[in-house]
Amino acid sequence: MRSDRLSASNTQVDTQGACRYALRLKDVSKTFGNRHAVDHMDFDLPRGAFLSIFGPNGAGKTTLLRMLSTLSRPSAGSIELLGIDIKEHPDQARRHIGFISHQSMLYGDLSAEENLMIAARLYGVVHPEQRVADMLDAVELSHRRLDLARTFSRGMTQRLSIARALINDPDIVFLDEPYSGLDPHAVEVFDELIASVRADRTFVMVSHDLDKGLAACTHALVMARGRRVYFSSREDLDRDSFSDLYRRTVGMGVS
Amino acid sequence: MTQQMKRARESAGARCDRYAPLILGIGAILSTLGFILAFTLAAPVNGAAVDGTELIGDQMVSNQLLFSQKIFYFHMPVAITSFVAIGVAAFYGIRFLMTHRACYDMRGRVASEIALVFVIMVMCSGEMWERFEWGVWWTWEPRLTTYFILMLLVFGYFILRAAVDDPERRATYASVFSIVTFVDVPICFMITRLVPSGVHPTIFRSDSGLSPDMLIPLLLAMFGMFCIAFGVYRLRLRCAQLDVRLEALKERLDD
Amino acid sequence: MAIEIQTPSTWQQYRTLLGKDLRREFRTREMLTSMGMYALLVLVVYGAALSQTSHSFDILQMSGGLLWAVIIFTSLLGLNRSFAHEKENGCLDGLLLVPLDRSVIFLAKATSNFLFMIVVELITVPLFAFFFLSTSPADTWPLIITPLLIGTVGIAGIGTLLSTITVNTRGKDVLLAVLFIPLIFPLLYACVSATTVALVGGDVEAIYMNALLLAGGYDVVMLLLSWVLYDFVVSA
Amino acid sequence: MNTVLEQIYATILPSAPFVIAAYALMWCALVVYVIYMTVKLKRTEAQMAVMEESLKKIDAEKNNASDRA
Repeated sequence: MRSDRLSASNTQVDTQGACRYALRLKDVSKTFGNRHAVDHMDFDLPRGAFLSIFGPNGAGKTTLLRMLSTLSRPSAGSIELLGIDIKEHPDQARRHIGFISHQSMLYGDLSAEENLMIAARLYGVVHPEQRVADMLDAVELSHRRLDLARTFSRGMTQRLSIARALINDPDIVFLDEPYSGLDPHAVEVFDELIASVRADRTFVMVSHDLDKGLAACTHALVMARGRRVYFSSREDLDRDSFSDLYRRTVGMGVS
Repeated sequence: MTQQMKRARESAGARCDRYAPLILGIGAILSTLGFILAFTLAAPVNGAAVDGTELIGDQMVSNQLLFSQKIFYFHMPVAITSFVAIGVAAFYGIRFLMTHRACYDMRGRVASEIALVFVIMVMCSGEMWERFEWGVWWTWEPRLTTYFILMLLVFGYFILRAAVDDPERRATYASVFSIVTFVDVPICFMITRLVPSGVHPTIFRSDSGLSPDMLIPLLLAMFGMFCIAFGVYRLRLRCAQLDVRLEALKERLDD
Repeated sequence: MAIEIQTPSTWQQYRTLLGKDLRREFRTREMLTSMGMYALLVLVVYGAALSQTSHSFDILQMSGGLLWAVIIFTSLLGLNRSFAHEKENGCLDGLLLVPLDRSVIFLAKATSNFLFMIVVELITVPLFAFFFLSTSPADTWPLIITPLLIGTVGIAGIGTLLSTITVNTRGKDVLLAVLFIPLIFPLLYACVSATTVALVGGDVEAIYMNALLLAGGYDVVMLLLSWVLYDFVVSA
Repeated sequence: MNTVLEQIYATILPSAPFVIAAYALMWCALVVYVIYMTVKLKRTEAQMAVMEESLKKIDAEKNNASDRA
C-alpha cells in the first residue's frame, strides 16, 4: 500500500549506519524510588524487524513500550529511534511513530472520517481528505465513514484504530496487546491487515499470546521483573528451548 | 548516580540528621525565651483611651493595656514558619519535576506535613486572639480567611495524594499542586486585603509598628520556631526514609 | 503513494483540537444540557431559600455572591465532564503521540470550557435576574459583564489544569471541588466584589476597577503557571 | 485601685483565658504531631522486627539445608 520512502520534509536521517537500526537502547531503565519497572535494558533492533515482547504481568512490558513510543520518559539511559534521540527531539521521533493499543483511541461521538481527519490534520498531512479516503479504503470501512465510531463492532473499531495509527505513514508501529477482546475472525482480519501494511516498517508488539507472537515476529524479547531475560532474532531461536524458558519465566507468573 | 555522589548525599543527610535533635533543642530554648520575654520585657499594646491618666512605673498611661496582644508573639512566627514550609514544599516540587527522583517527592510531602501542623497552630492562636478582639468566633477578616484557605489547600494536597495510586503520577500531581498552592497564597493574602469587600470597607489594623522591646521576643520566638520546624522536619524525614527502606527490604524478602 | 507531511503550525493544531471539542459538543450537546440544567436546579434551590424572606429583605445586596455561586458549581460540573470523554478510549494517549506542544492541548481545552461556560452564563444570569431581582438594580448593571468574563477565563484556565490532574484519580468529582475552590477563592472574592458594586451601585471607580485589576492579575499569573506546568501534568 | 487604674487593666483579666488557650492549643498541636510520629515509628519498628524474624527463619533453613548437603 505504501510504495516508496516517506518524503517527510525535515527528517534528518543521520549517517547510513545509525539509520540501519530502528531502535537502539543503551542502559535504559525506568525507576521510581526503589521500584524498577524497567532495569538496564539494552538491545538494537534492525529496521524492518518485527519484535515480539513476552513476559509475565508486571514485567514492565507496557512500561517499556510506553517509553519507546515517547509516552513516558526513561529515568536513565538513551533510546535512539530511527537515529533520533528520543530525549532530545521527542517531536521529531513522534512523526515516525504509530501506536495501536487495545484501547481504540477514537472519539465515539465523531464519525470515522472525522476521527481520521483530526488525526491527519494534527500530524500535518498535506492532503488530508485524500489520505483519509485512501486509509478508509485500505481498511474497507469507506462505506461506514459517516457513521459514529461508537456504532462500530470490535473488529471494525480495531481496523479503524489501525487506520488512525497509520495515518501519518509511520516507520515504526507499536502494538500493545492488540489481540485482546478480538474474536478469531477479527484476529485473522487483523493479521492480514498488518501483513498488508508491513512494507519496510518496523513493528514492536507486546502480547500474552505465545504462538501468535512467535508466528509474526523476526525478533523475540522475554522480560521478567524489568530485566531482559532473552533477546534474539528468529533464525537462531530454537523453539523448544525458548518455550521452556518462556514457561519458566511466564509460566511461574513471577512478577 | 555515581557512587561517590550518592555517598556525598548520604553524608550530607547524615550530618543534618545528627544536628536535628540539637537544633530542635536550640529551637525549644529560643522559643521559651521568647515566650517569657513576651510577657515580661515587651510593654503591652495600648488599647482604647481611658478617661484619666495614671502613673504606672515611670510612664503616664492614659489607655487600656491590651493583654490579648501577647498571643501575637507566637502567632506571627508560627504563621511565617508555615509559609516557609509551604515554600520548601514547592521548592521540592520543582526539584522533583526537573529530576523525577522519588527522594524529592518524599521531602515535599514531609515539608507539607510540617506546613499543615504549623497552619493548624496559626489557626488556633488566631482564632483565640480574634475571639477576644472582636468577641465573635468567625469573621471573614482578611488574615483569618487567608489562613483558612491555606489550611484547605494543604488538606487538598493530602487528599490528592491519597487519591492517586501510581507513585510517579502521584508525585507529579502533588508537586504541581504544591507549586500552584505556593503561588496562590500570596495572591489570596493580597486580594483579601486590597479588595474592599464591596459594601462595608475593611478595617486596617496596623499592628506591625513594633517597638524594639517588642521586637526582641518576636525575633527570638521566630528563630525558635524555625529551628523547631527544621528539627521536626528532619525527624519526620528519617521516619519516612526508614519506611521506604523497609518497603525495599520487604520486596526483596518476598522473592 | 508517499504522503507529504509538513509540520503544522501551532495555530492549526489549536484550531483542529478546538474544532474537535466543539463538533463533538454540537453533536451530543451533552455538556451544555447538563450544565444548563444544573444551573437551573441551583436557581430552584435559591428559590426555596429566598422565597420565604420578608419583603423588606433586599436580595439585590447579595445577588453578586449568589450569581457567582451558581457559576462556580456549574463550572465544576462542566470541568469534570470535559476530560471524561478524552479518557474514554485512551484518546489522551492518542493526542500525546502527536508531535505537538502539549500546552496547545491545554489552550484548546481551556477555550472550549470557557465557551461552554459563557453560553451557560448567558442563560443563567438573565434567569437569575428574572427570578430574584424584584428591585431593579443600579443603572451600572451592564458593567457586570467584565467581571463575568475575567472570572470565567480564570475558572477555565485553572479548572482545566486541575481537571487534567483529577481525571485519572479515584473519586474525581469530589477531588476536583476540593482542589478547585480554595485555589479559585481569590478570584471569586474579587469578582463577587466587582459584581456586587456594579449591581448595587456603590462607588464604582475605586472598588470596581480595583477588584477587576486584581482579578485580571490573578488570571494572568494562574494562566501562565498552568501553561508552564501543563506538560508535566498531562504526560505524567 | 482607683477607677482609672481599673479601666487601664480592664482587659487583662478577661483576656487571660484566651491567651492561655492560644498557647495551650499551639503546644497541643505540636504534641499531637510528635505522638503521631512516634506511633508511626513504632509501627515501622514492629514490621522491622517481623522482617528480622522471617530473615532468621530463612537463614536457619539455609543452614540446615547446607548441613544436609
